[in-house]
Amino acid sequence: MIKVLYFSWVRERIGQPQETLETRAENVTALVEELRRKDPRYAMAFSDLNALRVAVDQVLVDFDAPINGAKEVAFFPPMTGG
Amino acid sequence: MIKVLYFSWVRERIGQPQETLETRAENVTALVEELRRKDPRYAMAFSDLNALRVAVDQVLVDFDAPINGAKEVAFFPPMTGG
Amino acid sequence: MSINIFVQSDSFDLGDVSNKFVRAQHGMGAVVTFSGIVRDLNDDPLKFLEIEHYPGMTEKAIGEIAKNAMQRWSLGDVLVIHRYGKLSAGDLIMMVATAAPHRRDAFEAAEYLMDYLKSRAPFWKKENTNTMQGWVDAKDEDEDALSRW
Amino acid sequence: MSINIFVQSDSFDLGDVSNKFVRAQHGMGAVVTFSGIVRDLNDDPLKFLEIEHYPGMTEKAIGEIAKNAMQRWSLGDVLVIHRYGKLSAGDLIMMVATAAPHRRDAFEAAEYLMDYLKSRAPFWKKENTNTMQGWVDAKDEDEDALSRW
Repeated sequence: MIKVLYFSWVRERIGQPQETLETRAENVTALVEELRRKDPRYAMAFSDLNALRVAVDQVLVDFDAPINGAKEVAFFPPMTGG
Repeated sequence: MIKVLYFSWVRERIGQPQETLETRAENVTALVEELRRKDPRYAMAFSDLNALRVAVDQVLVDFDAPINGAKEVAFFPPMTGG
Repeated sequence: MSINIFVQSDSFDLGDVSNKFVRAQHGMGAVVTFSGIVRDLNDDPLKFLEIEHYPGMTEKAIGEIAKNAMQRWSLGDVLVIHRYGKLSAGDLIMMVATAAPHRRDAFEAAEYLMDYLKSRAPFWKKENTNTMQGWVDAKDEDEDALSRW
Repeated sequence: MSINIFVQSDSFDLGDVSNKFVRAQHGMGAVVTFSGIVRDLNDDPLKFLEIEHYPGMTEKAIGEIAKNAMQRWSLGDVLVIHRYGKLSAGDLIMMVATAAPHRRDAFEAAEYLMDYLKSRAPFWKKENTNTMQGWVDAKDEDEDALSRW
């Protein structure tokens, strides 16, 4: 079981801030593929990965990062702090 | 008549913060020559011009700057503000 | 040499924080503060700005950035306050403060913190006016600013 | 877009000044402050620091520096406070504050002001301890810092 979080317009497009999933995906890209197949809302949210960033266990990573054993994966657009 | 001001260790070496002089010097270097001849204290204060800065009418200038018509000339070491 | 990070919805008093920060330093000759203020929009006045963040990761990410600054420059304390929630034009969004024996370190560390907070701390801003609401896009120049370090 | 310069022997309240400065800005997204603090000496504790200045020229020189900063960057207000007279370790010597629509301008203008104040504003510092008194020498690195601009 893995917790998946969505922020900013990713959250709005998917329609929920987080969910818990059963997944056999070994890396972020595979998880994204699973999510895209779930529902058109997911397909739309993940249509352009260049517009997205991902964190595994609260650390910013690339989309080919492994997620085996990870507790949470978060998807969001580029950050705008400060 | 011109007002001559001294700051920091220049003031201490010369022994006064300012004085008013009658001078025919046309530039700072000529004024320094006149001052050097006044007294050993002046000769000591002006022994190394590289260690000194000069302002004519409150604007930082080079030692070859003219002083004709100037109201005040000030001598001091490099500034240490901030 | 301590790092203090506050991620909060409450407002804060820049003056009060600055004075306390300065008083806590020893042997430091320079303190730099940066404050970020909500700017109004030119044509379509801002009703409010909403700042979303990623609780847990935010503190962790800012902590990493501050630790890196501490390693890179000779510093006293480092402070970061960043708000989330609803803010109005003119409100303070965030501040950083850095102390150092010498001014160059305090300035560079503050700029470094700001550059990294801009595009590596998980905050997102949504502008709300009477006619629209929209997420603020990240700027290329903010991403480019990191290449300086 | 106003320039405010205070050359004074009285102390000032960094927090109070910072808050008023921020409140006076409109359309600015960034405020940077720099504060200079009297550092203690390592081996021979400082009894007091005495700051001498050149009344008249000081205000003029700082005014020129601030005007140049205004021309060079897109700024809101610029503030400079610089004290003279006797100060103790830990006292605030001076501060600058800059406001700008964007952070880079506020940072660069504040650094520029500090670099020029260091070696172009007519102040001189004399350290007094129990065993010695001596004028602080200007540093080559402060003169070199100007080449950046």
